[in-house]
Amino acid sequence: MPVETVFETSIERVSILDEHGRFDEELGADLIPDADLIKLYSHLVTCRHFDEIAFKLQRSGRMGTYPENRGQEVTSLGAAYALRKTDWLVPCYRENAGLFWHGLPMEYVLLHWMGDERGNEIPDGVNVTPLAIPIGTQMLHAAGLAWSHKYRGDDAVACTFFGDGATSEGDFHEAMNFSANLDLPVIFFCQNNSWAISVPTRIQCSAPTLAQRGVGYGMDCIQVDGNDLFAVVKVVREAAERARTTNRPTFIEAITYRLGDHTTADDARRYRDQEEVEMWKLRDPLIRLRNHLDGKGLWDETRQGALLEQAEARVVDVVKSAVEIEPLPASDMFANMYKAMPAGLEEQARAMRTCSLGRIPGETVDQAAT
Amino acid sequence: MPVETVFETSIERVSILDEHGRFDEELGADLIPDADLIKLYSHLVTCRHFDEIAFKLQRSGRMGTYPENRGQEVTSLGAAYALRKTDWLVPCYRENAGLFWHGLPMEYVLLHWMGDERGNEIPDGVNVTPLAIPIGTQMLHAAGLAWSHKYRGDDAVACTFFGDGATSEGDFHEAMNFSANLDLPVIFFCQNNSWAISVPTRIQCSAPTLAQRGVGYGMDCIQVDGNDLFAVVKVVREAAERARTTNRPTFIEAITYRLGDHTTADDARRYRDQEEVEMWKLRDPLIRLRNHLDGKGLWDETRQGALLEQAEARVVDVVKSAVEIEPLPASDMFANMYKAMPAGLEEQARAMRTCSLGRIPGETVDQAAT
Amino acid sequence: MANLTLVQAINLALIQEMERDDRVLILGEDVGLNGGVFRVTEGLHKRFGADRVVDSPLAESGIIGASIGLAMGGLRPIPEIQFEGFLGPAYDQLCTHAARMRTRTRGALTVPLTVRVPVGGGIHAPELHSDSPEAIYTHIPGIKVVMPSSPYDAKGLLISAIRDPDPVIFFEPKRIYRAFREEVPEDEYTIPIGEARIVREGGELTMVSWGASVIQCMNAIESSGRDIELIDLRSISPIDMVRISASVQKTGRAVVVHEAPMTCGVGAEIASRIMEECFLHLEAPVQRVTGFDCTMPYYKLELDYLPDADRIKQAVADVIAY
Amino acid sequence: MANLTLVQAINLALIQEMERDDRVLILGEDVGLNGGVFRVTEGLHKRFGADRVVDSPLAESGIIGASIGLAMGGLRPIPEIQFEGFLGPAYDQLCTHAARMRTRTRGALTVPLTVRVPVGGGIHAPELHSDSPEAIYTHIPGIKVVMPSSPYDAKGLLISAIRDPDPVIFFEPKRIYRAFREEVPEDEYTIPIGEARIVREGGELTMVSWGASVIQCMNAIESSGRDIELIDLRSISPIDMVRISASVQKTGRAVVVHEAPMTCGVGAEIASRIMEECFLHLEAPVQRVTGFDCTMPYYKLELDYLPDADRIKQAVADVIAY
Ligand SMILES: Cc1ncc(C[n+]2csc(CCOP(=O)(O)OP(=O)(O)O)c2C)c(N)n1
Ligand SMILES: Cc1ncc(C[n+]2csc(CCOP(=O)(O)OP(=O)(O)O)c2C)c(N)n1
Ligand SMILES: [Mg+2]
Ligand SMILES: [Mg+2]
Repeated sequence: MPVETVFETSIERVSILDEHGRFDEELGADLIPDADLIKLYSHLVTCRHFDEIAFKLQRSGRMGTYPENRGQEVTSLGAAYALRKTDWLVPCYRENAGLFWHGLPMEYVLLHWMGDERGNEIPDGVNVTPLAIPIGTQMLHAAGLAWSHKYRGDDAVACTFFGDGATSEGDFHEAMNFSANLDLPVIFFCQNNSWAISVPTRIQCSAPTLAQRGVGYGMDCIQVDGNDLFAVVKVVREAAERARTTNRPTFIEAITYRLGDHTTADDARRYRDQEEVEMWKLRDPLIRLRNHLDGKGLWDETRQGALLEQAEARVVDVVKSAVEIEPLPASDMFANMYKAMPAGLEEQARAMRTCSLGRIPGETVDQAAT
Repeated sequence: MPVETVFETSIERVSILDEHGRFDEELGADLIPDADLIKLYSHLVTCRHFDEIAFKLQRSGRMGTYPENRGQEVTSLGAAYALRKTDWLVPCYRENAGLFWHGLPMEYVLLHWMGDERGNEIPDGVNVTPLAIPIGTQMLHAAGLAWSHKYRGDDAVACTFFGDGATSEGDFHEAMNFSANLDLPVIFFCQNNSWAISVPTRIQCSAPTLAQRGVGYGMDCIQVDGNDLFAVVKVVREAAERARTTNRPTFIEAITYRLGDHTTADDARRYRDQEEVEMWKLRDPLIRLRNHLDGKGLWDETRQGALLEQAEARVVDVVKSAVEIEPLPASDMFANMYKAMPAGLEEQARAMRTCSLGRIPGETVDQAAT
Repeated sequence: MANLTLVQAINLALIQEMERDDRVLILGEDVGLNGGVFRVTEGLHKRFGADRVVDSPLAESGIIGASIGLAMGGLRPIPEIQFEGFLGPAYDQLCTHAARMRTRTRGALTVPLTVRVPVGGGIHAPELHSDSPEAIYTHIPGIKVVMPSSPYDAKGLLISAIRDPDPVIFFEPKRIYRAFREEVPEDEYTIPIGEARIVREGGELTMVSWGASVIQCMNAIESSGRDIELIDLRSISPIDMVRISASVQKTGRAVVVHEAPMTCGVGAEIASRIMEECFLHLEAPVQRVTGFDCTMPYYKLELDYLPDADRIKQAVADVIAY
Repeated sequence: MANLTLVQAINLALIQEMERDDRVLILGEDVGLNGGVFRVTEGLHKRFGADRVVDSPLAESGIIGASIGLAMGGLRPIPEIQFEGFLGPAYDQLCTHAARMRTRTRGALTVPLTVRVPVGGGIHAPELHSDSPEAIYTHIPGIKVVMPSSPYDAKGLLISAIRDPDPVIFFEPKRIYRAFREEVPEDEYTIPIGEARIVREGGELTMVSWGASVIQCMNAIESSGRDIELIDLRSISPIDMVRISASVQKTGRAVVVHEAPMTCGVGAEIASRIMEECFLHLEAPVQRVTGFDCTMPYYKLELDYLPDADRIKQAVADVIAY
């Protein structure tokens, strides 16, 4: 045949609890037990409060730049809930809810943004990598981490989070391609929040969906309502199952929205319409879930009040431990450069002056460099 | 709808003169006038002979590493024929036939592989970039070149060539993404020759086609029989037309095969079966075209004999001018580092010794560094 | 004359060059509507339109690689890389192509682009927003590297960079983007790439620095009360050894100050050349006051990492006491 | 004891470390069935299987980025980058992650990987197959850089690199892959990273070099008939200043030789430190014999670019005559 069709595909979009509160019983039934639902909602509320406080810490000069998570909490939380503690979360920087659920202590995120490496000193047994500042670079680490488990023969998977903008980086392509072609159990979780700082998603991808980014790798890909906890849990569960049983990766595009500025250093009014923001506020995942719980009679104002009190108390402690942590000695910057500190560096650390100047003139080499 | 289809697509494959010599009149009619067909075939035979001689030059120690083009000649030639002299060809290193057709003097390619930059000193008016050694990097230049024409408002396009392996590089992704999202008139011409040195295409892409690499960018993409001159001309014409009129890029996967080793430094017997090679020898694009010409009564043995003589004579001259070119003075390495040579470099060039040593001890700075 | 910050001086230079030459265009992340995360391209999108001030996809190799093509196509692209920490993905395009195209093609194809990159520490930014990679690109032949330390130099150097027929990396010390204002002529002027500036004459010791460190040097010199000659390199590649050597042959002592780690930093090159060219004049080894040989720490410790007046003064004392 | 080439010594070290530790795996382009384009991994695919000797997609950033993940996951990946000219695409992953992960996480996550990279010129290869980027990675804190000049050192250094808890770039001077053979012990042994080797003792002048240039230095020394002490750095980062300074304090004269361009090359760092540590002992400025500050030319001129015995001898003469 002179012109024949050699490939066909389609992309599907999953929604269970939609923005109008409609719940799809068929897909949604026993996806999440009520008890867990309450835990998850409570966690979301606590994380939202944490986010507000973190923002205030920056504004009051007690913390550096901070990227608000507001509006996107359900994406990473749904994923974390659908995964196991033995799985890896490889985040960007807007996944607090999922990271905390997976076991990262809350104060770590504050310490990170307070310019303190202790915020990255991940406790043993918490399978999380540090917040990734260079966009797009962490997905390859997820590929390697997933590979290390496949190599060892256990069935842990790695789920990496990133934004719409990150999908423009070459490393995204290489991570997708490695995972697809070497059969690595990775879940690529893209949070399409419409913006990369001031740049709209269409500049990052002019295709009708970001989900179809997976097609070129022969990868399963799917689009999901990222503000719908149920839908996120469902697609991540399926992706995790696929990864565990077949080592095949999955690309997930979750449609969500960044309700705040890009970071505290940004002013989104310069480049986006307030109407758009207002429209998305109505799709706030927390409100949606709260209404659902109310509808099921699982929640009410009293419970909400109690929860808020707990959340405030919890975050107060977290802030306290981050703000009151003992100061870092300047020498700390040398301490972890290598497992064993080389002589030259040791000398710089001793003098806290460059090696060039650290030596008393005339001092002989052997004293100095050994 | 809880699960809805949000995107559908398919990939088509175009073939006009197939491996069995069947010619599709509908698509093929008046695609290429007979006179041009003879020119193109003659060019192919000359390029094949050039390729054989280049190989011998390396084997006889008169030239460095050389990548045989054998078996892939029709891809770049069909593209060059379908384009205009004002368009850019941005090659990798297996596109001699197309580059020569576009105006690059044959001896340039020999000089390049003889380790002589004069092989890259592209003559004015020949819109070709130098052979690209770092895989995958040149496609971004094609995007920029195409952009420069769009910026100026003329309708020239850029066609960049690369292999299956190149599609694994991050720069490939970024070039595709830039072109699709910024509407750049680029043609991405992938020559899928089954191998990247010793690595089979499935390690570069586990999807059923490479053509679908374009889907994630919302780019038009198509697969073509790369050993079918007619089909290649047709798809490139359509891509060029699309680029000129809408600034939309196209991704083309041409299925071809590397009949020789990767380069003269390679021994393909280490990693691929001879049967595979033999099978592809039957699909040799030159044989296919020759049979077609014979069938149309446009060609015969006498003509073939005469052509071979011409080709040999031509290549003899080319080799002569490359081999007998005047030697490069060592100082040449400094001559084109900058438009205006900085003082320090000028000094290195003068002394042909590092600046550190170029100075007679005691010589004062002002004599030395100005 | 207008009294401008470094950011404003750069913005003015960009406007004037875009007015003057319509081959000049700007591309990068958030350079359009948003005017850049540091507001350096503020107002340009409105003034010159979306064809000449282009918000690109989030891909540094793409930004530089496409700029190389634009430049080979005869235009004068000014790509912006949002922070020096994100120049890494573009390293390969810069070194394998931008730096080599002229010599590779013996001048047939050239790459007149100017890469603008905010650089350096001291603003309490997140990780990878405070590095100083100038030595990396100074080691690469074929690329020029400049870094102004004042609004006046910023405007003149940027105009030279944009007009330069070869690739130039224009590092902008973000710590002093708005630290102070200076009289900057309205009309265009150029400062030759490759010429250092004697900030302050002196006979006792020669101090060489560039970028934001020049300010630290001034503080050190003023509070030390010593007769020190301060040279602002301005161009890091090529290095103006004529002025440096002339100064050291006069003073016999030298200190080099930069933020980057010491090992294989630009200070090593300058110290070596001073030794080579001024050996018989040197009263003491050239000393380097630099960042330490460790990763720029998160911001709680960044001021302990960066050379400050105290460390510089100590070095001066050491050299003079030698 | 076996009489091996550098390629064979590396191959042997890889086999022994893979036998010893099943966390060790190899990945890269053409490292599998093909045994690498230089045959360094010859036979390993057959011996250890496709799970431990992995042909990867053609993507250097991917190879290093995935290796970082493998290493964080507790394995000991040995990625191969086919030629130093293609290390560029991996520069960002190496500098922003491999080099920083330990200090960023205060040791919670570490990256024990060994990047094998053929390096240097002299084999008449195409463009970007003959460069020497060691200074770039020596400037980056957190990565170690080694380059052997003999089969014996190659085996011992590679084993140390593989066992090192931190990232190491293991540069293999391709010019001497098969240039000569040497007795190499069958059983495993290590050569400490950070220790230079005194190749030859001497009292008149200290010569410092590494990789293939060491051979050029030997030729120069032998034909010069002078009493020169030759130090093979072996580890470029960290630099063994103890041995270098001790030697220069004895000889009072020094020449550093390397293939990379002079400006901001490792020679500048060594010259500066010698000045700092041996100033009062120096009879002449430390001289550098290096590649020129231009792009490594295509191979017709590469031997004019690379430092050879004549240029080295001239430097020695200059220093001694100073
Ligand atoms: C490699 C790199 N380039 C640029 C930046 C600067 N930057 C930080 S966040 C950001 C936008 C990221 O957008 P997206 O990936 O959509 O994530 P989002 O912030 O929307 O969650 C940019 C450009 C960076 N951190 N890293
Ligand atoms: C960035 C880079 N990495 C690795 C190499 C070494 N190398 C040269 S050609 C090649 C394979 C290229 O395969 P493909 O893209 O399919 O082109 P083909 O040779 O098959 O035409 C490799 C790995 C290179 N030249 N550049
Ligand atoms: Mg986003
Ligand atoms: Mg191929």
